[in-house]
Amino acid sequence: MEDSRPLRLIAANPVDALARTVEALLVVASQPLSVGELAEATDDDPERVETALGLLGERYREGRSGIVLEKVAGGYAFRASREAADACARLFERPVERGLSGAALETLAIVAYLGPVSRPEIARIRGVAADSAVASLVERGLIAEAGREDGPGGAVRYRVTPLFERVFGLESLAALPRLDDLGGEPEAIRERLLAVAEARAS
Amino acid sequence: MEDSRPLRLIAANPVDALARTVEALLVVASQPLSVGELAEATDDDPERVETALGLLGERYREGRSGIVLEKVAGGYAFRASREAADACARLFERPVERGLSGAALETLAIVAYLGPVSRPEIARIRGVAADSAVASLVERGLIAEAGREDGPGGAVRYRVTPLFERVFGLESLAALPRLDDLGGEPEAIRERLLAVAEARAS
Amino acid sequence: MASAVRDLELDLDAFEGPFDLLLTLLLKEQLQPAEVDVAGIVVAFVEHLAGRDELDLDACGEFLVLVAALLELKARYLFPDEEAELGELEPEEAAEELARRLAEYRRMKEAAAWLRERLDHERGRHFRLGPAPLAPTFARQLAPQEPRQLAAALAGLAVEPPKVSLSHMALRFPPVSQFVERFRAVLRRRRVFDFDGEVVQLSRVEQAVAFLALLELRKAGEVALSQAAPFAPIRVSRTENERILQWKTAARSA
Repeated sequence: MEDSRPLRLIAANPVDALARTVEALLVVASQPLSVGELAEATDDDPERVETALGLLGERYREGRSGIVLEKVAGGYAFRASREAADACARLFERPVERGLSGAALETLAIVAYLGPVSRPEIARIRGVAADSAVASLVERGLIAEAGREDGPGGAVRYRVTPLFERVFGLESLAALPRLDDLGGEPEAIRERLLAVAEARAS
Repeated sequence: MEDSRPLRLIAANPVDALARTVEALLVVASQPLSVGELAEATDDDPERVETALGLLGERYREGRSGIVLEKVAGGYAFRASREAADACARLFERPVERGLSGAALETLAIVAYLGPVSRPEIARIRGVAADSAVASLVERGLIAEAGREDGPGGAVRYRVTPLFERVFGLESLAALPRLDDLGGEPEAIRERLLAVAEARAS
Repeated sequence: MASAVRDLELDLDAFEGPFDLLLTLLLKEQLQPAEVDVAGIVVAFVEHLAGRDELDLDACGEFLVLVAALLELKARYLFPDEEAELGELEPEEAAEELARRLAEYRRMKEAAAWLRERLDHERGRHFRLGPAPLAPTFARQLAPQEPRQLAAALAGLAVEPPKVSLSHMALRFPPVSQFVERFRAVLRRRRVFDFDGEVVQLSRVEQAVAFLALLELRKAGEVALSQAAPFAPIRVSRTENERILQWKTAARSA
């Protein structure tokens, strides 16, 4: 495959070498790397690192490459292209999400939006004990302990992990939709009632 | 994915799409992949996979790319280029950590005072699964396996290591601070902790 | 006329069919109360009523009783252990707390549905879990630690959990019969009384139960109800004075 970067000047673009170092770091890293981490590891400017990431994003993108650079979980990481999804599925499972139950997803939503939260708090919101759902999410690495409520003797609290953001393809927790924006249920009910009132008034 | 049957001629180099799929597989694999595994995952011929690997070896090689395709004992894998060695060292050589997480400290205290002790027992005392805390302490070399509980299929038990004693500046385990409030002797402490854990769970 | 309620056709997310069948499935535990969209049922009933000329009080009464029971069933299902805790609150506070928790639960269900959709969408995104096969490895190093941290951690695990008070009262609605008796007594003294005036001092929960009592009496033919317009005060009288205004007339005059 031809290596055709968009803006190659005559003298080797000084960011090229940095881009090679950045791609090397990304291919061995076990989690997404932030611009800060990349700048520290490459001993270079954050601005130049961003420029290098721009070059890499151009090169490692869907449709052009099997390796795709993505911005996720507060950093940058490589993943497989969607084109290769079937082949990946034949070779690896995505064990993290396999067989996630409805109870586990509700628990995950509570931890993501309200975390850090304890098991009793989760149980209070869901109305049923959360022990097995919490245990399965911990085992999958989607949530992790985050201290105890009110210090020693309190219940263990949980928060979501960077793996959660990765699995769900979120740039950060801030990318979760606002709860108010979810579900148009109250709006739909209001509209139906208004329609009844109008029909009666006419 | 492209359905590329063995006898496809004329069209743009038909191995290109296969090469993209192979690079996608290599970037998500956590161990080297053999030609056989790659052929199975891509649902393609081993010969064509070898051709694709040849293309990739050309593209991902020292001096040209930060990502380098390497043939190792178990098959093929990506590594970081030698050019990026210093940056990799800075990324992976983590600074000396200042302390342990709450979960790790609780687990370590249980193993130090009550060891040898099994994971199920640690979990009962803490009231939450101990798997990840135990795994991270083993990885750090602070605790190690010490036989199994009695009976067939008994759980693995853990004790603290000499590294633990060095990190905590202890001549021996006998130098651990006494816990007279909790009964002093390991048996009394264990009983007390289990009783409290039961009260917490109820 | 009662069949107007039971035959009510519902088209909800979790259920499609007559109200009667929904209740049967719930009683047979083939449908979880948590899955039932009560607001959807209420709206369907309101739409059904609006399509008729006459206000069918029997149907309204039966519907209210059934929906109240359904709501209670759903609340109990969602918060099985909360009865005692809510019982420590004043009935109005308990009702508000329950409403708050139902709303929070609904939002979390919506969030879970969003996560599920997201997961389905992201299924084609594969990435490596764990270290790369040829990544360099470096041992983690820990600075010197204080042994008393260990003692403190273990002492923390020996702290008794806060005692949960067991002295709370269960959340109870006052019995309907209490209000049935009370209204009978009022009607023995007076031919007519104003429902709103009679219950104005009561809590919201008690007012609701009082209203159910009123419908019971109406169903038994012991009282007559009249109302000048929708939402106007309800006048309660001995049966001989019954006068039911039609919704249509009321709407025109409004």
